[in-house]
Amino acid sequence: MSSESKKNIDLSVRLGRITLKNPVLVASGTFGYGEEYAELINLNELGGIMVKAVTLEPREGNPPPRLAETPAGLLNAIGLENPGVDVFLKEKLPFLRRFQTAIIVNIAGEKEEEYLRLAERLNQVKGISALEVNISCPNVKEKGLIFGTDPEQTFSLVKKLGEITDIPLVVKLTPNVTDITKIAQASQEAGAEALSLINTVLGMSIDVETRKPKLGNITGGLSGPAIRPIAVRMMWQTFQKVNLPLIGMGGITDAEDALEFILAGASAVAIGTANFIDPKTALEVIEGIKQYMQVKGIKNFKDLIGWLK
Amino acid sequence: MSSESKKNIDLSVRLGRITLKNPVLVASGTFGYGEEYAELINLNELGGIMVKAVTLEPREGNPPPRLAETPAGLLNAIGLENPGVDVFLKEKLPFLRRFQTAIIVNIAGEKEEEYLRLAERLNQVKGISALEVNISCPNVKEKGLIFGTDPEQTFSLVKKLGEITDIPLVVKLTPNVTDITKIAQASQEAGAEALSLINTVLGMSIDVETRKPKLGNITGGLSGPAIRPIAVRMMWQTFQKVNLPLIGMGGITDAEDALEFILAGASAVAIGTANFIDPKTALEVIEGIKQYMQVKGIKNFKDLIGWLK
Amino acid sequence: MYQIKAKIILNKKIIPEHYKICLDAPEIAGEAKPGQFVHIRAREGYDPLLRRPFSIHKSQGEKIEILYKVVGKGTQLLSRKKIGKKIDILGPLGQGFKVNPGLEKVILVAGGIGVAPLYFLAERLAGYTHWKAEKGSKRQSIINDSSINKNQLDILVLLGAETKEKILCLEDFKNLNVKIEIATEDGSESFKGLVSDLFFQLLSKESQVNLVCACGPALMLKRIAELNYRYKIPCQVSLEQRMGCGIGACLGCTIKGQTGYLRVCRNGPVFEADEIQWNEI
Amino acid sequence: MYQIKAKIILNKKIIPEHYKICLDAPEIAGEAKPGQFVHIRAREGYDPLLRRPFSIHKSQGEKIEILYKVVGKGTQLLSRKKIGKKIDILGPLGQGFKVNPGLEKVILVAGGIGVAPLYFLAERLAGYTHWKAEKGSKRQSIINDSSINKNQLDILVLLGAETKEKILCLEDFKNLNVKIEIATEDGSESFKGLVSDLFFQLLSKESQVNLVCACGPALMLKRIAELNYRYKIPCQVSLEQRMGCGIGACLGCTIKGQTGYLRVCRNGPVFEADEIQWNEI
Ligand SMILES: Cc1cc2nc3c(=O)[nH]c(=O)nc-3n(C[C@H](O)[C@H](O)[C@H](O)COP(=O)(O)OP(=O)(O)OC[C@H]3O[C@@H](n4cnc5c(N)ncnc54)[C@H](O)[C@@H]3O)c2cc1C
Ligand SMILES: Cc1cc2nc3c(=O)[nH]c(=O)nc-3n(C[C@H](O)[C@H](O)[C@H](O)COP(=O)(O)OP(=O)(O)OC[C@H]3O[C@@H](n4cnc5c(N)ncnc54)[C@H](O)[C@@H]3O)c2cc1C
Ligand SMILES: Cc1cc2nc3c(=O)[nH]c(=O)nc-3n(C[C@H](O)[C@H](O)[C@H](O)COP(=O)(O)O)c2cc1C
Ligand SMILES: Cc1cc2nc3c(=O)[nH]c(=O)nc-3n(C[C@H](O)[C@H](O)[C@H](O)COP(=O)(O)O)c2cc1C
Ligand code: FES
Ligand code: FES
Repeated sequence: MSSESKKNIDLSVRLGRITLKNPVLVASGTFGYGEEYAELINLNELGGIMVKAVTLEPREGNPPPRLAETPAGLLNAIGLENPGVDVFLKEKLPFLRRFQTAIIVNIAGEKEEEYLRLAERLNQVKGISALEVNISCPNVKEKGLIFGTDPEQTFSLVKKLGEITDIPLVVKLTPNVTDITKIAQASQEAGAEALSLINTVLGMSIDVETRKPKLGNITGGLSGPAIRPIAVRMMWQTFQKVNLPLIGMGGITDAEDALEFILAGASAVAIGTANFIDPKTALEVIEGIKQYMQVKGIKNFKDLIGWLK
Repeated sequence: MSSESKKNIDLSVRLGRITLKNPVLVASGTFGYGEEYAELINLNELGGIMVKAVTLEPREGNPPPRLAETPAGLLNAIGLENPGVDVFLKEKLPFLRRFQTAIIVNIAGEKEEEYLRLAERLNQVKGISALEVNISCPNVKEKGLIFGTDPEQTFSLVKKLGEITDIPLVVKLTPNVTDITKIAQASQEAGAEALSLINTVLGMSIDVETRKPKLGNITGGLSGPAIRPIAVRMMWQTFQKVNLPLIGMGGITDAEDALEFILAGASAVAIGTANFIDPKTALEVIEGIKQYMQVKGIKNFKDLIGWLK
Repeated sequence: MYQIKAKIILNKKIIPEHYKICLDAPEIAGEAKPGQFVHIRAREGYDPLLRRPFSIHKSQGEKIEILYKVVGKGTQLLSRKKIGKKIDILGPLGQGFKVNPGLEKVILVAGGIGVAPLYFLAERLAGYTHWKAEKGSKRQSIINDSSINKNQLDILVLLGAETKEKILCLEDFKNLNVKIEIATEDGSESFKGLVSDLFFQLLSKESQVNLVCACGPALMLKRIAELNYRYKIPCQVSLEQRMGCGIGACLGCTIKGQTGYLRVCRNGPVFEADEIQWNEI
Repeated sequence: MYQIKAKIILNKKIIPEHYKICLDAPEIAGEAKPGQFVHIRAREGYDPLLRRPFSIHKSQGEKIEILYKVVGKGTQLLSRKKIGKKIDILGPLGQGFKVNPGLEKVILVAGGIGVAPLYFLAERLAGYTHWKAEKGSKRQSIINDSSINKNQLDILVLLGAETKEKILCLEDFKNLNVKIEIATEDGSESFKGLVSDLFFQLLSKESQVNLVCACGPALMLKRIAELNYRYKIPCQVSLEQRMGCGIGACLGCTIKGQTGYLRVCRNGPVFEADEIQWNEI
């Protein structure tokens, strides 16, 4: 096919007030703050970067080992290691702002209060396209219940965040729930701009020789191709129940994988674990989506969203 | 090591009133009613056979395609196809009874009533070691909510079943819940003899060329190595919260995989999807567990259960 | 039914994307019947997870041969297997073609790689290799050694392919002394069009056809089945479906039959055309 | 840091379970420094999922060499790779050994496969190949071509192995004209015991050691670090940890340092021994 027709393809997409030049992002925690990958790929080509979770105070993270490989999957228990929002703003964001790509800042905390103060701190900051609210952390106040497993806590948190900040809020859903659409609906009602799904699936692996868990933290989050069918299912379910733009992730390694999410209802996708395997994945996915659109005769990316028969 | 020491190894295990000669079973739905696999392996060597789900009336099952492969996983949507309990008793059970192995009958239904009548029907039948209560089916009466996602429905069902039948009840837990230990505790309180976990994880896969779901039923259950870390985590969580013997399953392909479950707290394990890949898997797992016990100097299988450091 | 580690005797490309693999599998070769298949593990490990089913293309002495097309990961891995290595196979599996004594004229219709089981069938029908009596099987009507020879039986083989270059097994069939007709989609050889169209054309000419056996893409088989239904000719088709166990235990490979779902791996892969609900395909 | 598809020039077993692979990787060879590593994708697909890290063992001209031991799926796959094929590698990664000008005596302590990066270091220290000046790097103190030659520097290499048969790179080191001492666990050659015990014994004899560089099992490194701490000798160790990205982005490969977690892939793999909290190892 001619390069002419490829030029006519419009990959841009709007997620509420967030505009992306193409629908391919990199997922939080798998791309650091962009610095390392900038040595390998051109960050300007990405639809956006979802940065590693930022917390109000610096966090040391979990004891090693923090990673274990499983069949077609990766268990991680990093434990939100990060230098805290002040260092992020001073040392990390200025670098990211140099690129022509959407910067989405993943925020996390153990108390509602922490999220709110983070949002305050980030509210006037330039160059942030959205805040991704990571509600997969245990709420230490409410007896360790994970925020994201409870529709009411989710509603309350997102609602209050919306009152504090004008930056669009993307709520990141955890798959470790009976019905993800309940949390999705609560987020919508609370005023989320978009949703991203899924975060990692809680898992565990044991070294039978040493008889010890393979992770220092005992359990960890499962990511990678192994979880893709779970993520696609949740995307499809959520697409039918809410009216928000959805960002799909979970085991995407190539354009075909990404298209599964898009046909199931995703307005954008994010590459996570696959960055470790091949740093070029996101760029190849962009190319592959373009090719698919060409072959299928689709000009606007929007027309692919939820195109499942 | 000498075959002497192998002989001294005691693999037998009791799950409440159920006695198994060894802790390795084959999982429901992956072994039919034993007839086909009897041509390939000696069924007498198995710890037990969990037969394909039986329902009160015959069920036709879901439209094809019923299977789709995913990374290290298998999606299935068989839809409980089975000839019904009458045919099962007349044509299938007599064959199974010929073998020296525990026969565990998986029962399923869409209404509480169906389970109860099934249990009545099976109560006086000889040669059944236990009933495995498959509570992963949607309860058509209660607006399609899956029995196994609701502690109260689970409690009610198991309690009533226990009043009807003397056959030990094994409750089979679904992983598609926020907190599996809640359902486990409800089952324990209702009088379950043992628990088995996990059933398949709800998933979906899309053929991006045809733009259609790969399964006729759209969504299906994910099994195989991909889900093992999820299953091991749930085993470990459940082991800490209930006092019942637990049967572990989900992605076991060899003795090392089985031992992950056992160290995490399983009193027995079941081989599912791996039967399709290698029909000898269960027998090899038995051998492998024996070898591990020899190397570690353990004589009684019981001492392995929950042996995690 | 056996699970064996079969040694690879030969594995070579015959035309682009199409390979033949010959395996040393005495137990399976001894019992194999045309239309049956084997379930092959393409490699150890998880990627791909499941076995892959392939019709038995030839079975002679202690060896079986598979004719396969590379379409995905499993077949690609198979195509890279080296001679001398062993692969894990289950077989022979399923129900093959059922051929009654006293046939006079048989038409075999092959679409693309669907030719694989039909060559095995043609060879047996032509009397070049022998059917074995089945031990204690409930199978009703199988031709035995004495009841058939090449003089009695008129065999017509229709080979369909996209282009002339993609016609499979032509030489093999020529050696059997059967009649051969060819259809190519691009017209680069003989009849231009689908093999089912060629079949339709021939039906008007051919009389006294006792049996049609067909294998190929599902839509081709549907068309063949409809034509035979119209002309009231007995017809057997070899169908495909994604498989799990391959031996009848998982109920994963079903297709809709007239009386409910049928397991392709156990009740088939060869079915009487009128057992199938074609409108569901 | 480059991601390249490197052609395999050589891949051969040197002693049981141990292989050498030589890769055509001009960009990486051009910049590689002793102690740095490459992150290799053992095969396409999902099994195994992640890359595997290996120290650079040699770097000459446009080629790099890796010395590896087969311990699991990834290394097994690597060992089966054929000459002429390409593999996907990322590198050079991490911080290597930091060597100041003006050294007089250096001891290199290698436990088993830990010898891999130490040979590269010895070669550079002995002046047989040259350090390249770093372009715009913030790295503080790197020896440059002129500041070193083999006459000035006294290099002692301690090689530890289980048995005589498992001693690695002995000939290579001999060719460098460095002093070599050997420890075998079963006493089949020279000193009987762990290489850390041999090191302890030698410490009392050797004076004026400016630097100890070590690589091997974690417990060996811990012992070496303790000894050097006691004798106040500067010591650098190359550590291992399970890796995800290999470039510093995922925070998956951390170990506990004195001031918090350190990324083995980015802050290391070579660390000053006193940066590490050894009681956590
Ligand atoms: C009874 C039976 C006999 C067969 N005999 C032969 C034979 O003799 N020679 C031959 O080349 N092939 C034969 N096949 C088809 C063969 O099994 C598939 O081509 C093979 O499994 C593909 O594996 P893969 O990993 O290469 O492709 P995959 O990556 O699994 O799939 C590639 C593409 O092929 C499709 N596909 C794969 N398997 C099937 C299937 N079973 N049914 C329908 N579509 C499928 C997929 O949907 C996908 O589009 C037979 C199938 C059956 C059921
Ligand atoms: C910076 C660095 C440099 C290295 N250099 C070399 C080298 O030059 N030569 C060499 O042979 N090996 C080296 N290794 C180790 C090498 O990376 C592992 O042996 C390899 O990843 C194992 O992969 P596998 O798939 O074969 O084994 P797996 O199946 O992944 O594991 C097999 C066994 O090895 C253990 N293991 C695997 N990887 C690691 C690791 N990274 N750290 C600790 N334990 C591990 C596992 O726990 C398991 O017990 C290095 C590791 C690091 C981090
Ligand atoms: C090492 C690692 C670290 C992660 N850290 C975060 C994080 O800080 N915040 C977050 O919301 N998600 C985090 N995730 C989850 C990913 O953003 C993503 O949701 C998940 O990995 C599924 O996508 P994948 O299968 O493509 O990796 C992390 C994942 C990995 C593998
Ligand atoms: C094809 C197939 C059919 C199944 N049918 C049933 C069933 O009828 N009843 C049931 O309780 N579980 C059923 N299961 C779930 C298995 O028993 C098992 O819980 C699950 O597959 C996880 O184990 P595995 O990963 O080893 O396969 C089925 C699984 C598969 C793959
Ligand atoms: S593949 Fe399992 S029943 Fe046919
Ligand atoms: S491996 Fe990712 S930070 Fe080191």
